[in-house]
Amino acid sequence: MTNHNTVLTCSTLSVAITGSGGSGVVTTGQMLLKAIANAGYYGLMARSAGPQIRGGESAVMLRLGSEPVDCLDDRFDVLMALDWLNVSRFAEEIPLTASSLIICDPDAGEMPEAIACHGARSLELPLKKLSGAIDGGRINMIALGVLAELLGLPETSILTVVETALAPKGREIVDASRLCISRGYSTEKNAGLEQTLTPVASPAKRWNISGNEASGLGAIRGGVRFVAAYPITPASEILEWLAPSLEKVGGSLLQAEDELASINMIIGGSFGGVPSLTATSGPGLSLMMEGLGLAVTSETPVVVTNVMRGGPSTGIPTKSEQSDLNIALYGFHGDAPHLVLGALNIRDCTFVTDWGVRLAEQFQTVAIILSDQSQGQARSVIDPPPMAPACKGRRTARPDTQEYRRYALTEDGISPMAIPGTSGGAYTADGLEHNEKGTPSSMSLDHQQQLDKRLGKLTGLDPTENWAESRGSGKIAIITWGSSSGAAFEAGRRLEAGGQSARVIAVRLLCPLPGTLMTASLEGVDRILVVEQNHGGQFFHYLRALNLLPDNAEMLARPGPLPIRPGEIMARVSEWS
Amino acid sequence: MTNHNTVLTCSTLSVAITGSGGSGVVTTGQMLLKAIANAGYYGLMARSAGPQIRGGESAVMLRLGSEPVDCLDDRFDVLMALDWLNVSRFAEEIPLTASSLIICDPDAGEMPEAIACHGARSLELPLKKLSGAIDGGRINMIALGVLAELLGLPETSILTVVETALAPKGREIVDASRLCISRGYSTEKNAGLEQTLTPVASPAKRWNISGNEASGLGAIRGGVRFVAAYPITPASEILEWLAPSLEKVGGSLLQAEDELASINMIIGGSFGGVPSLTATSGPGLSLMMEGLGLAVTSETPVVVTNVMRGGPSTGIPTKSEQSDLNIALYGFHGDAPHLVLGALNIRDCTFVTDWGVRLAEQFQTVAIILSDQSQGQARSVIDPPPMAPACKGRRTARPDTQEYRRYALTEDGISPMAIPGTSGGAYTADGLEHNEKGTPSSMSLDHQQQLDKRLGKLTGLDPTENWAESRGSGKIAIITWGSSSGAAFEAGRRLEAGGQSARVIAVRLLCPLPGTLMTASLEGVDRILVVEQNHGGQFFHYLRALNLLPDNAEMLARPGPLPIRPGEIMARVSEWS
Amino acid sequence: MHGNTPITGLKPKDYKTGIKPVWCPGCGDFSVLSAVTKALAHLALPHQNVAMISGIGCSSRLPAYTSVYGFHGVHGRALALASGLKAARPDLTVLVAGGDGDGFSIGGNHFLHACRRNMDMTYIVMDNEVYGMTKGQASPTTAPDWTQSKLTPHGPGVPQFIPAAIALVSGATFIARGFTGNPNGLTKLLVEAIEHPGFSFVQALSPCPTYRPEHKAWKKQVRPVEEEATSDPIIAAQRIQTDDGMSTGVLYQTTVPVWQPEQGISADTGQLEEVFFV
Amino acid sequence: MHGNTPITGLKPKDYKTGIKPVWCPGCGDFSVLSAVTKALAHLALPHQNVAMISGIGCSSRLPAYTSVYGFHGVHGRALALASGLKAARPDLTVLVAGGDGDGFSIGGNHFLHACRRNMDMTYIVMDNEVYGMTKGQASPTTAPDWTQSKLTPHGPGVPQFIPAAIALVSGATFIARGFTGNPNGLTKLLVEAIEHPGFSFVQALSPCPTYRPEHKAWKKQVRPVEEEATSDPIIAAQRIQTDDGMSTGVLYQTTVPVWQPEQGISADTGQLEEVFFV
Ligand SMILES: Cc1ncc(C[n+]2csc(CCOP(=O)(O)OP(=O)(O)O)c2C)c(N)n1
Ligand SMILES: Cc1ncc(C[n+]2csc(CCOP(=O)(O)OP(=O)(O)O)c2C)c(N)n1
Ligand code: SF4
Ligand code: SF4
Ligand SMILES: [Mg+2]
Ligand SMILES: [Mg+2]
Repeated sequence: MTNHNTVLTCSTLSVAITGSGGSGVVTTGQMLLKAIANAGYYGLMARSAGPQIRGGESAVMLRLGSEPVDCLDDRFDVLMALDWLNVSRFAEEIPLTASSLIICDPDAGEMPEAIACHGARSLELPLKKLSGAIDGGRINMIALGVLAELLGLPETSILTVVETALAPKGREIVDASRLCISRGYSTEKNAGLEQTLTPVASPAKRWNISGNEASGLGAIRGGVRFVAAYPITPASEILEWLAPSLEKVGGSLLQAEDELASINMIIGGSFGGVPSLTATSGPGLSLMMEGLGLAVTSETPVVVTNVMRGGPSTGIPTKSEQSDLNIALYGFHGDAPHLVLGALNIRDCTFVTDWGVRLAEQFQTVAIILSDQSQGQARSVIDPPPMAPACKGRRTARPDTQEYRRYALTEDGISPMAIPGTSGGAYTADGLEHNEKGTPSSMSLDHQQQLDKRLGKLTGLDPTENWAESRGSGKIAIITWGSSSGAAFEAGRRLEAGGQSARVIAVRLLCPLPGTLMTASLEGVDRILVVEQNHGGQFFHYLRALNLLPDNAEMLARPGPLPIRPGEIMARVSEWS
Repeated sequence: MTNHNTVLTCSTLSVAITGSGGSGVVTTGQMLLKAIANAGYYGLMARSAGPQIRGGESAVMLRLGSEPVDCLDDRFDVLMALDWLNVSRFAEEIPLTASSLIICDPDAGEMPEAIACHGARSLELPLKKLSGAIDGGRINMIALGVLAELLGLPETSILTVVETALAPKGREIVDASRLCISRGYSTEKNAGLEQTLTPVASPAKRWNISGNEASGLGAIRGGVRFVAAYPITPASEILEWLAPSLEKVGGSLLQAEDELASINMIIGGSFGGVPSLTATSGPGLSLMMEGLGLAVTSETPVVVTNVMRGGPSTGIPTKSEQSDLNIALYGFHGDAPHLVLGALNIRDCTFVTDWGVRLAEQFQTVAIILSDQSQGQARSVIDPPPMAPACKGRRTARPDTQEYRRYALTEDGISPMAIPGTSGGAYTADGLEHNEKGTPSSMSLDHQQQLDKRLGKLTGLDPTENWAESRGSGKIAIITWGSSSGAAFEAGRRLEAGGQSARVIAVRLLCPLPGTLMTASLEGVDRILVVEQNHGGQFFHYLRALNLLPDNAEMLARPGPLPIRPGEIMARVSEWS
Repeated sequence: MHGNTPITGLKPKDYKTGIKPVWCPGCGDFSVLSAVTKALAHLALPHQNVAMISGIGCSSRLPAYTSVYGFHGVHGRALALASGLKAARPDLTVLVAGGDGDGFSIGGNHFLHACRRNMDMTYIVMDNEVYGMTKGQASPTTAPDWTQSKLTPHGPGVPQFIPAAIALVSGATFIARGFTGNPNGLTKLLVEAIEHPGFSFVQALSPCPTYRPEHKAWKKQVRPVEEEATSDPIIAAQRIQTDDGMSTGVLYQTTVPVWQPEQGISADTGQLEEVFFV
Repeated sequence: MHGNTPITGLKPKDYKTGIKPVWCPGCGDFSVLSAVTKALAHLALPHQNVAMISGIGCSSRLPAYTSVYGFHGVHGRALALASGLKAARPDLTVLVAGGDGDGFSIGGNHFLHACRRNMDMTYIVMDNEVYGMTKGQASPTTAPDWTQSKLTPHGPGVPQFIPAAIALVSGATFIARGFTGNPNGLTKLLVEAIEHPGFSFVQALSPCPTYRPEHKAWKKQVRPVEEEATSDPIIAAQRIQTDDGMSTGVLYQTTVPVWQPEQGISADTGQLEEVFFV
């Protein structure tokens, strides 16, 4: 056992692990996350890699806590460096302070300046020697033992994780790894953490899930049974999870030749009566806009989950940004009312996708669901996500309806849709402007009526309390959306803790945004900061366009790839006082 | 000669001609426009047709005047019906009043209710019998003679036009047509116009041109020498004019397999140093957005002329609307600063395209030029359009520049571009985020710097006085863009004439919109009406997003296909007083 | 093949909506409409079990004129939309219709991949060697020396796209060519194509009197294929390559498994969620 | 052919930028990079007169590693961008590089039409039968029974796309297949392809050890084509169809006029404007 005494307990601890290609950084992170989950904690794990397709350096960034964790912290408590190769590439992603602890191997060479410059404490351990002494030993397993011990996890809990994960690789590897873990635990450490996690009394049932898996699950919960898609980073894992899962629940996934095909394929699937979805990222979404316009005009419900990455153009495919809001809101030619929702965190990916599918079905329109790389490709230990409101489902036409009119002007703007197979319901869906029957028309009255219908039906949407998550009160409001919400809420909590109260409003239903509810939530507010991770302040300007912001509202819009951190928001708000 | 005496002169007269397929409506309109042009007048001619590809009914709508004409009037003075077949389809496009004159053939059957309901005066003429009496005679030529005589055009002027136009068809046809014209002149008319056009003293040099031809010319004036495009209504005539014209000036046009190809082809052409453009309409623009993002990010200048039609989706391909502003402004994934300009009228199509090409070249970015069907496919007699400001041209790299960096961070954000062929300049253009050299980078500093550069360089744009056309003064402002400008200016003139002063601001440089200039133009204004032809109020909301509108600003946003008419704007503004 | 009990007594006109086509007088597409409705009547397919999908073009207007389910989508994407429909609803008879521009220019990629995928559907291309709807530009099947479009005043200058050849090398399992001047022959081909289990492609030579009046001559140029349909792709390739594109009939037919998603349910959502529990 | 005076003494390494490739150790693309630079050196093409265009994928990273002009565009559109460049700048030597996903899946339509257009450029596809960059999904050239991608757990189930066959029926005038395990052979093919006047297509079998480790076996499977290159499309079709896709060399070569815009100036803008005067 080591000689360090932990003096304080705290709600979260942040741990980064870095190493060159093949050093097993990601495996280590995943095992650590599983182990802390088993021990009753929550946690978040983000990943970062160099440009190499394989064999390049990589980093995992974990934040572990006794309560749910929705964002990375301002700084890391621990950096575990399996080696120093190209570590500088990650320096900006792993902010350190003087009180951070850097664990490294003195035999790995000198600590690079980009890391050393913070003057953090260091714990030197002969990782390589220790692993070399074990037949089949690996540095990362030693490191895992070291980290687990420092975090105060019981050795058995980590051993169970390793055992389960490596079992398929054979007994020898398992045994070698067990030995490494134990050595990591037992090795002498001349420094430790200044804090440990608050123990958890009776752990709740929790999930360990990635944002992209969570989105996939939301789709199936919402009723999606057909998916056509073209792979793209960072959305592909949604598809990888959905392909086998859909098959189990009687649905299917079709790999399309491109995004033009995938969007039109799901329009076909949905026309056939099967709730349909595709997943993509910015470049793919760009290619889908024509098809999405067809879905809006033909009133065929479809859902696109867009996992945002750095833009514009090919941009930064492996890193996160919230810069596809504009295209999601406004990227159509012509006036094309539709739905846009944004997932606030990994857990919310399930809820918001589920809800988005249901809304698209009820309103027979397009729903674009925005997630991003920082959620999609990160894993989190979460409470099981809630179910979305049931909504009304797709309104279908009964067989042999008299004088069936597909685009009938009903009171609520939603017209019964005849599903192929329904006798007497045959009609032709059209992207040309049409009359109530669906016959193409260029008359101004038909155009006006159908435009009114497609816009008007969305006013029937009941935003419930789910349109946004709001917390706190006071004269300062922080408005945000998507993955910036975690940092915004944390900033809100910290302000509160510092005696300065603030309300944080994280908008989930981005379009149609319920203006009255927003205005009500802002009542009594003096100053507003709109927080988002992009260059142009897309959400800020959208709120302006809706006339929801007072003149003195400000924006904190900062592009990716670095996540918005709570401290950044704090710093900005503190300029006000 | 007829027995009617014209009592008044007026500045414009509006004439509609309708007829079934093959009746020669369009030819008649074009000849009339030519004749009045020869007589020193100005004029505008819009066209409308039924859904049939060929052989369907059609209508032309002319407004003729002694001063330049930029929009259709609220009502028509004359409707010449060659027959009554399907004329009701055009009823809403041809508003009539009790003082309108309807010219028709009693043998063509009863006047349809949709026309008769206005209680207009009618002039019944035996068009069919008159033409039947002439060997090879045609109804439309009789009608042309009738109209020319009513308008007070000398018979020789119309005969010259007919002679020139029909010469290629042979002597017999010319002679028959001449006879018809004369018969139209001489036939007894028991009703006439209550007004005629103010005579023009010494007519200026004028052009007879369509908006799409004008756009094509603007491209060539601006320096475009390569075009790749895919045909689409209502933009194809730009390409049809450009293909042979480009060839004459040493350029070329390539018909692409689709819009994905055409946008990428012009990126290639421009990368090669040749100013390049494509023309399309909404559905095509949707397909081009990914390519346009590449042009923005790789800083390759390209121009897209988007001739808007009714949307969304396939919409109303043959009719006009101003509903592609959103996609033009916001349709990119990621933050992608670029230029958007709108042509205010047919004459402006040349100027704005010319200017747009020059700005794109100077700022190495994308320019989207918005025109619409009501301009593109209409013809107008105009004063020759002015030249655009010269701008600075494309900044190119000198051969063998030391340590050439394609995306160097220069003071004004514009980096010299090495054109293939330049020795020592070889670099790789990239849509991935990159550093100054162009090497892909996912570092936050490179991303921030390049985003700042691409946005910042546009602040160097000198909007000159060309950013908008403004006329009038007073406490009421009408802000508009594109083809609605004609109606807005006319409303402004009428308000003025009625003693109520108003300023009209028609914005040409839509993005980046010079906010300070706009604010200055609005100084002292109490009330603002934003006028545009779409359903959602796209320009209105954009101005809101830019914080340029007071809370009490209102919008007059009305979708196509009917043109915005001066009277509509008057009616709205008069509600205020 | 399609599992629909034939309803006797259905006439071709029962498959027409009565909406007046936008087509020009004399357009070949009228004849395709008539052949399609005859084929549907012959097969006695219940209206509600048939879907007719198209893109944009004169020819793509077909769905509105047939009284089965229809989707008039966007330009070039008919096959994609139809493939999604068929994947989600394998029980439906899916027909796809369009033009040479829609199918081989903007839609070329979906043509390649739909042929490869060999889903059980029928694709009818009304080939008039021109873009009719946009008023007469060259399409991929236009001859290189056709100079009537202002966009390509010297002619497109590119060899003609040979739809049957591309379909063959891409993997289509039924390839036929018909002519609108022979509506009964076309009907017969459509019946065979619809009955074929897999991706069947029918090129219907369908003249556009408005923009390609010279195609009146097709009447004299077409002739039935000389040989029986082959199932050997090598022989088929040779025949198609040496043909002048004017022989009509079934050019190639083979039977290989169709692409179809797996069927059956083995779990509910709750069971899928189990894997996520810590 | 290209009118560039050869500069003697240029070495392959003079055509490398020195930027470290993102490729995995053992990736076949290293060998393509080396063959390309060798070919450029052999032809002694001046750097400033060569442009290397690509889309997105591991293979599409090539331009950044060669010291000629380059454009790393968007996924699937390399041929379109290159065609525009060549049309606007016929004086340049235009090379296009990419992968099987970029070229035959999302880019399939441009492949068809670039082959037809027969502009004078060279297209090199690094075929690894997989989407490398997005971590291992099936591409059009992937065998139907390859089950390693989670997106297609039962295998894509669709017959393999045969690039040479499609190129041939679309009108490409030079078709060759090389293997990265034989870099000198590949270099030779590239030299011939670049020298060929018209659209030359080189399929470079370029294994992806990361996602298709089984392709190590290609080394044993490839062999030189048995016959001389033919200029007869019918013979070529037959050879390509009966081949297993593993024979390397020039499969087809013919000379037909290339597509090129008209040259020369006959008017100035003022003259164009004259027609508009009333
Ligand atoms: C994205 C897009 N690009 C272009 C068009 C314009 N367009 C409509 S139909 C058509 C070509 C039609 O040709 P074809 O498919 O041969 O049909 P045809 O009219 O000859 O029957 C084109 C280019 C469009 N509607 N959408
Ligand atoms: C529009 C768009 N869709 C999808 C992607 C994602 N993507 C990048 S590369 C690639 C496939 C690459 O495969 P291939 O062309 O075979 O190249 P390889 O990596 O195998 O060399 C895909 C799907 C993208 N960048 N853009
Ligand atoms: S333009 Fe040609 S294809 Fe179109 S409807 Fe007329 S004849 Fe038929
Ligand atoms: S993933 Fe495959 S294709 Fe891509 S770099 Fe690695 S080995 Fe090469
Ligand atoms: Mg056609
Ligand atoms: Mg590949």
